[in-house]
Amino acid sequence: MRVKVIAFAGFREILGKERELDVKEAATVKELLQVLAAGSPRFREEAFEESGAVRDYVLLMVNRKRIDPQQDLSRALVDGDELAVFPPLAGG
Amino acid sequence: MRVKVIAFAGFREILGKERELDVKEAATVKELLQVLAAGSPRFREEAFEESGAVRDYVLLMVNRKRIDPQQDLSRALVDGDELAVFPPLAGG
Amino acid sequence: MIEITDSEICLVELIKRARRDDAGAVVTFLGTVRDDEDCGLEHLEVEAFREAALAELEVIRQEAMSRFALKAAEVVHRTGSLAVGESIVAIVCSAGHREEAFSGCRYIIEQLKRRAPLWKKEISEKGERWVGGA
Amino acid sequence: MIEITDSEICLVELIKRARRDDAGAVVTFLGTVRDDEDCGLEHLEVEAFREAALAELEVIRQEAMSRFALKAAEVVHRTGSLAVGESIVAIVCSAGHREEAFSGCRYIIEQLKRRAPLWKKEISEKGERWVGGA
Repeated sequence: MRVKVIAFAGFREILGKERELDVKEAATVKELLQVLAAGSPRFREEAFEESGAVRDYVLLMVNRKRIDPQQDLSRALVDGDELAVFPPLAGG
Repeated sequence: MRVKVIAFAGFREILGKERELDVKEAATVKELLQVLAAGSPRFREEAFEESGAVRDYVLLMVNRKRIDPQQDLSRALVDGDELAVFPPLAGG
Repeated sequence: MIEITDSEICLVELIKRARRDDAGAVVTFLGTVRDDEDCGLEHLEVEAFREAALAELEVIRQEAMSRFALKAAEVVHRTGSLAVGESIVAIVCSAGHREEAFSGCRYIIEQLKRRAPLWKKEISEKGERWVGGA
Repeated sequence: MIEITDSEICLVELIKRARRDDAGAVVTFLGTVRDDEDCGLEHLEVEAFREAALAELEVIRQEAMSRFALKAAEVVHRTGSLAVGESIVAIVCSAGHREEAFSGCRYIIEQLKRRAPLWKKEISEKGERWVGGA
């Protein structure tokens, strides 16, 4: 199936603004992040801890709804989903 | 001696904006207000209680400094002083 | 800077004066002539004890500058006859960060209302009335 | 109204849109590009997840409108390359009285900072740095 990945700020500089990827049926959010990491050592370093856990620092939206990085990484994606990957918001 | 009286808002409508008055040497603030009341029943009604006390409602400045209507009414004026008479500030 | 004026307030000009390269926040308060639905306000007359008001506003401005570490504070108050929707008072405060800019602007308008010798008279269908006054 | 734009923010236009005859108070927040003395900031790049930011800002705007009984609330955020002194964000809230207008404006900027997908990159003599980001 085909999903879209869009990235912002520091992650855009690493991954590019937008790309479409073919992934296996029902791939999870975490599996999609691992696919991205496999293609970019820089992204792997920024987004994953040594242990393989996704860093707290990474914020995610699926179809423009925030997902909880502690709970929803195992969420299965469907064809046409859009994953947004970005660092913390600008804050102060 | 000669003093100046300036009035604002409702009191300006009653007393006029500005006038000079000849009063006796060392007249007090209260005596000056009584002189004004003697010349204007309307002012007497607005500024004095039945008892002859100056209403709380009346705000006063001598030479652009606020004076306390409870304590400073017995203050003696000197030649050239300016008394400002006005109602409560616009507030809210 | 403090101004009391019969002319229309130019907010853009005030903001321009308050901007600083080291200020990241500019907060503006604009008080306008309001017609509450049931009042039928026709216009507002604003009167000032000009010299005393200028002096008091300058004191308030200085207090705000030092209490909230403002970079700039500009205050303009209208006098004369104002129509519904016109600006009565404009206050612009700039500061390094938004916390101070908001607090400074709020401080100035609250103190102005409490301390500055200014009066308003509402002229409506129902007649005339001094706000907070005789 | 919510806008995210590459063009310079026109505050006068926003204020005009926020004015109401039954609003006595208009409070404006302007966030500007600040150069702290020792930073030598050259410019700022602002990036938005545009669709998500517009949606989130509209939610925040609606929250503020109902919580503080605002008459109007206008929000514009810049994107792109900004020089020192330029406006990054402008928020204008009008209300019957100043308490609500101040609270509404403050609420919107605080929530915007917390919730809107927007990022800033500082480009200074010392190099580049994402504010709150990678």
